[in-house]
Amino acid sequence: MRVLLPLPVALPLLAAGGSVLLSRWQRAQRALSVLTLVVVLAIAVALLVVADRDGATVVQLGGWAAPAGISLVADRLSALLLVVSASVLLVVLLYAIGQGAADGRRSAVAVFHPCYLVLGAGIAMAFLTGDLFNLFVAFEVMLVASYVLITLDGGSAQVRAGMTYVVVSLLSSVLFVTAVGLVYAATGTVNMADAAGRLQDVPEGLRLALALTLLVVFGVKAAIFPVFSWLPDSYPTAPSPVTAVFAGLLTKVGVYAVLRTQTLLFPGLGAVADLLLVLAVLTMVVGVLGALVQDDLKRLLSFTVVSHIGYMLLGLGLASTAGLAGAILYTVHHIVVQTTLFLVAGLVERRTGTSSLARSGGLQRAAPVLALLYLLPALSLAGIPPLSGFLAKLGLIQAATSDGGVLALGAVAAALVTSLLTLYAMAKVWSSVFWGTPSEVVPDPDPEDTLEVGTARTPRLMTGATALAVAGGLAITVVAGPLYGLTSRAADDLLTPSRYVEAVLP
Amino acid sequence: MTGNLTLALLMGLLYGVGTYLLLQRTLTRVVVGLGLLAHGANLLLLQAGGPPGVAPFVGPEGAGVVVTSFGEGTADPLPQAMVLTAIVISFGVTAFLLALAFRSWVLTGDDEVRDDVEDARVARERPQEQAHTDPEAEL
Amino acid sequence: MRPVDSGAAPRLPGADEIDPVRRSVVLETVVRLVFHTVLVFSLYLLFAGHNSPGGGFVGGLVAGCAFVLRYVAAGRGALREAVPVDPGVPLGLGLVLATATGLAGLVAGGQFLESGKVSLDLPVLGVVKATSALPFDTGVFLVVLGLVLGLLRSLGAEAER
Amino acid sequence: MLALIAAHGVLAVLAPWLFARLGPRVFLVMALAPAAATAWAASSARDVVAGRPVEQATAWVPGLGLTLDLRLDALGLLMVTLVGGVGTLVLVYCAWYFPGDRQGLGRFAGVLTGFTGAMLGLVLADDLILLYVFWELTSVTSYLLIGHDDEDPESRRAAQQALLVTAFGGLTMLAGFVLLSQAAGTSSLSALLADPPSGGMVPAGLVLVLVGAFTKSAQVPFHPWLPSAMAAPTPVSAYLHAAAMVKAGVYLVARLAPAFAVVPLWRPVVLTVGLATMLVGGWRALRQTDLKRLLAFGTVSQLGFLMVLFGAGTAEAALAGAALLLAHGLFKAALFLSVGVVDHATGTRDMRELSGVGRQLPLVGLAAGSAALSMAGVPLLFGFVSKEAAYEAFLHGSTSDAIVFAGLVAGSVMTAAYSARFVWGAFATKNHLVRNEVHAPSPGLVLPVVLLAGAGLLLGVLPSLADPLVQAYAASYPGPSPEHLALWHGPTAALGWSLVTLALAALLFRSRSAVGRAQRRATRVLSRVDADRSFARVLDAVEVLARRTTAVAQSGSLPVYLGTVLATLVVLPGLALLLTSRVSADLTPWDRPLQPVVGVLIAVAAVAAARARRRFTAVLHLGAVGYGIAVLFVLHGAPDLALTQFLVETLALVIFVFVLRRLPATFVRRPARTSQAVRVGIALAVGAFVTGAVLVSGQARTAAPASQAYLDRSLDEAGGSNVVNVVLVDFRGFDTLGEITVLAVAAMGIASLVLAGRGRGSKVAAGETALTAAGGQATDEPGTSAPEAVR
Repeated sequence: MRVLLPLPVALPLLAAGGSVLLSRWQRAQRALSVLTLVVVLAIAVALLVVADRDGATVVQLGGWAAPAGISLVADRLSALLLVVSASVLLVVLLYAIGQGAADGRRSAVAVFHPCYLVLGAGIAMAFLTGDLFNLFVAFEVMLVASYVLITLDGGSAQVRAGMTYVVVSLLSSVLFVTAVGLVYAATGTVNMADAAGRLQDVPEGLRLALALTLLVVFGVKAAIFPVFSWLPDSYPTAPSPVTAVFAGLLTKVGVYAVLRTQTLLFPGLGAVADLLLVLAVLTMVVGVLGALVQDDLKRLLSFTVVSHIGYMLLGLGLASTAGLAGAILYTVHHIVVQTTLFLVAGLVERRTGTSSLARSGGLQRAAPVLALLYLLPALSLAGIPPLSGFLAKLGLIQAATSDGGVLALGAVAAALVTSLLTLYAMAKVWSSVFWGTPSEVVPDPDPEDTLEVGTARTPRLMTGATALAVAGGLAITVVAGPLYGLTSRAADDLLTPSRYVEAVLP
Repeated sequence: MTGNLTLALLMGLLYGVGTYLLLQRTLTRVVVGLGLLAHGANLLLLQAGGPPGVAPFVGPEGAGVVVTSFGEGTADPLPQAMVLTAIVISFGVTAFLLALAFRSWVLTGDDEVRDDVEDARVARERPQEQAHTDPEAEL
Repeated sequence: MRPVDSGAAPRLPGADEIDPVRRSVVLETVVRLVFHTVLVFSLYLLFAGHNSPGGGFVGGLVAGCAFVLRYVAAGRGALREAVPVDPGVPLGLGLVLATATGLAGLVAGGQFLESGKVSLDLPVLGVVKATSALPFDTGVFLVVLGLVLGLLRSLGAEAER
Repeated sequence: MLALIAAHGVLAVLAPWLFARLGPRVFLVMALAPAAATAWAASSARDVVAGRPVEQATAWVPGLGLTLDLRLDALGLLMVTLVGGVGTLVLVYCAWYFPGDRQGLGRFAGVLTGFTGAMLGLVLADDLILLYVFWELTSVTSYLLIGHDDEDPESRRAAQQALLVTAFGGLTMLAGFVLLSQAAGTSSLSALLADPPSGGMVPAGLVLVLVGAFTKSAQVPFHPWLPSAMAAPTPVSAYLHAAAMVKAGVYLVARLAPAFAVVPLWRPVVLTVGLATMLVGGWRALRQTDLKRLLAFGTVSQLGFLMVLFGAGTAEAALAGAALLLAHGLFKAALFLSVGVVDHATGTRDMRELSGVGRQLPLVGLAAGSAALSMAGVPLLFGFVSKEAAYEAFLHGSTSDAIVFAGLVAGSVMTAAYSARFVWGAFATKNHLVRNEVHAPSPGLVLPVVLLAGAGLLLGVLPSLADPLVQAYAASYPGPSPEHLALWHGPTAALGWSLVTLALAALLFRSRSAVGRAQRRATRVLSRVDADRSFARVLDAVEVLARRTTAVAQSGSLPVYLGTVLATLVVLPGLALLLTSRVSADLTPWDRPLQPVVGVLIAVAAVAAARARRRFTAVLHLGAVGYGIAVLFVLHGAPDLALTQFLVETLALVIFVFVLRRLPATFVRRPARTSQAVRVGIALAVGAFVTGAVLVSGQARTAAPASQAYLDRSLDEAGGSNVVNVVLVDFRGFDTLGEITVLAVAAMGIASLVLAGRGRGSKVAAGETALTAAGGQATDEPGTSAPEAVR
């Protein structure tokens, strides 16, 4: 297993380098990307199996024992998220290939493949690293790839959105460096397992300040209230597969970082837990209210991304096994379902030429399959049973009610209201896009750009990839029993940081 | 460790001025602000390793000792390596941001970060009344 | 042949694309003389980096600066002449080289990025010792160089049009 | 049991495919599923009635306490009979109701079958959460069915209203379920009923559950969604909105009442809401002219009636409730289906346009008439039997029982009156109206009506057929078992009241025009509290709230977003630091005397960069700051760093120049959204926070840094004496790998952006990639001509 552990990062990087060299041979690029991600997925599955059976796999990179070298750690949480992200990356890649192949336009593709692979490497790096500074590097790797992908088309909307996105991300990166510096100043180490021990000797007040600084840093990435506003402005402008991956994965990397750092480095800080519950409520409610007033499908979905991050925070704020297990399950569910919805939005745009709710309609008749592909993840997002969203939400609600605190119960109420309003938003979309009088196909506003829209038909690979994603969401319902068992064990690991520390520093 | 007041104040100043510039509309200013912030952050990270010392080179005669309090020893090499990484990363990303500014100039003629159109629409629009019909009203 | 005005001073190839009025003979000459020196110096920095100030970054940046000088002195034509390859090549190669070096450690039975020392008994040079940090640092060098070349070509040369 | 439910699901999924082959006859295939369920239930009836429920348990998510526990007991059997039996008939009816070429009919058949399966699951679930699962599935399928005629905005609106109201109730109920199951330590329904928890959160949980039941069963004030739902095709109304789904709430109350009716809050809440619903529904039904809406309000009223009977918590009332549940399912489905026939045959269902239909469709008229008589509670019909039992249950009790009784009588009077109004409206020959032209309906449409009405008649004459079943349910209540259902109990007070009810109803029907006038006047007064408008008002309020919140939270302005991030930094960690930590006096002004000198220069350059009006000036000052920092690096003992910083700063300046030569020389002066004071304030706070945090965290260090290892091991083990470089390429080579990746991607991105400038209009030449194209005239270059390998 130790041999495999660095590969989810190394292979995509190698392939990205290769992809740059292959930029003239599109087919080779495509094959390389698909092959790499398939291998990474297989490795991730193997890592997960081993992590669940034997506990965390640890590799000291370069053979330098921590804290001198950088440790890679695949515990249950990391491995699980790695599996999910690798699957999602693969499915979205197929979708993107379907979109690109059908478009017959290739100008941006030469950059797309390497960047996409680097994005995957960055995400894997963030999940696996056991080093705070390396986590910063991982974020940068991931982000720089995302900067390029979000501005892939170079249109004025993309550039405007790209500025917002890049500048906000850069600010949070600077703050991340600041936080790493402060942690190093206080502890003399950046290895997280090592720091976990040393932070115990740091005065409570400073620990709190450090915990909150990291929370702000990751909160920006995870789009937590009040630092979420950049997301709905920037995500929707990117091409659909890019938005899909961003919405599904990038915010979750932020959530993962919050989960990891708060439980490992700052266990038992009650003030942070309470704050997280408050932020969870605000994130959920403000996000979903934003979704209700949008006319653009992709923007609407972007607001639901924000809103549903709140659920994950809620689980973390409860700081109990059940709460964390629910949060992790919710993360898994949300990665899959939110990605799927953006893929569907891409298909809608492809068919109708617009993602405006007001300008589309009656798609249920023209594209019954697409209607079904929308309906299932949309209902799942709204938490309609027995879909995955319901199961994850149920876990959180049960955890919060058994916590019984005022904040926790308030959060339950907010979670239920959010659920209802999400359903409202999803029903609005259904009602205006899929029901009603079929609308005219809006011609492609910019026939010169990479993306062809308004073609009134969709390539099979795009639909197939979306169907695969929908099936993945349904699969969560089926395997929910073992999956919840796994997330419970992962949550238990998080609440017992000594396991992590002992695995890294034997 | 003891604190170095000069450096601490300088960092505060760099962050403060950087922040001030960041809250402006023009992308050039924003980039300059980010640059100042990055300088401040790099300084902070370096300073986190403790006071200055001898450059961390080890000769065959043996290793030095990292200084942890005021006195002549070897400067902590880890923050230096981290700062180096941070400098290079922020250079790459800044260059990208400048390319974005260039692209913005190509498209709009300046590098101002405009407000989001859709957000403005949402904020401006009056909520439309829910269509409400009472089938019995005309009975 | 190129329509160089006198042919007396050694000029930079490709520089004739820019307006003759704006050309600076002195600058071009200096750059021509300095260019290779700087490149060699950058290689020195790369190789010496493990033991004295320098390394892949610094080396790559210095090498990049050599091309910056060339571009500044004589414009994009000169740049094109000086760099026959696509900047993507050093970028890709560098990334592949660095990652592959890391993977070599894994293949050799160690950890990812584990360095190995190689002693080669070469015919002319005798025994050469090298650590795997060198190919890794070379990868870094290439990427940095590729970045600078890319910047010169895109934001520099391309943006001129 | 699970297989039966799953069979519905499978058929539902196959429906569109089957429809393509079979046409509307697909409904007959679909009908097999509920028919099988009914048959199975009938075959288990003996055991169930004898008190031996059928049980089946399957694991699902044990960690969340989720199981697929199913259980068929007396109440379940009653409901399965209703759901399966009526379901079968409605599906058969559908096969002839819809024109075969109607679009989306396969989908409709699938959803309707899916609904049947969900309803079946709902009544069989023996687990609270599982019940909720099926509960929401019925809401969703109902949403899709109501909106079936989706080009009609009214139907979309009705669907949305139904969905939101029932989902609201569902979520409330879920919260209640979670509270209840946590109080009981189990979510198993039978365990919960066998050993009901009490105290603590239980009353709160129950109220939440009741809210769910009320929304689903269209109780006041949640009722308006049901009449609106009449936008659905008539078979849907007959099934979902009369016989099956709306009974879910009643079913839930019936399920919980044996154990929880003793909880103090229960009876006042349920009885009040039930009675109010019965009266409001009856009142509104009296003035409807659309036959379906009339029946819908009638359903609301009857649901209130049922709610009262089950909520009372006595065995007698429960017996009456169970009987009425069955009776209502039979007569109301029959009536709805007969409206469908009438609508089908005449093209309208407005009683102001219908005349003489009864004469032309005598069989339908008779069947519907018999169903209406059952609804009115006329002897010889099952409706009468159940109403008698209901009167009996409340005749001999306390004052509160008397009040309830009075309400029941009033409600029943209205029920009988609107029953008459229905028959008159649908089938009577009205002299002032032209007789409708009637197309003969197919037997497939008439048969279900006749069967349903016939069943009501049969049970009315022979109530003993239904008695064992309803008795078995009533036995779940504490107390002596009630009297058997019978057509004739002798000259009891209840019989007397029944006659009074009918007499008053006749009067009410006779004076219908006067009643109509009175109602119109009252409506004008009452419209302010009209629940129908309230729903729209709530939605409006949500919309306004959403818009206002979003306008504030989502300003669309980058400076505001950045300011928010920084303000959050200052407020959260900043405040935490300020409140808890102090900088100790262990400070040194500087480590090297040159530090303050360079520091001042840097500070001056930084401030100058902020004040610059010209772009170049700002950038040059930034460069000065960078070089100053490089000097500080030298002073710190970091030559590599200084070298890198110097080179990077130089290169950065070059790039700035590249870009700035394109941009205007000076900054545009434009009012910013953030005021100067706010900017300065945030800037000062951030600066103060950083200074404070640096000093505090530095002083907190006690342990030696981990980096001593680098000094010790660099030369011998890693073979390098420049420790920083060894850290970069060996100890922490992974960071460096990430870092060069960043550079490589940034380079690609820059090339791609600049290329985008040429992408429009002038198409990129074939074979040209982002990078080569950015290189300019790549195709001119020898050796880089477009390769043929590219398509």
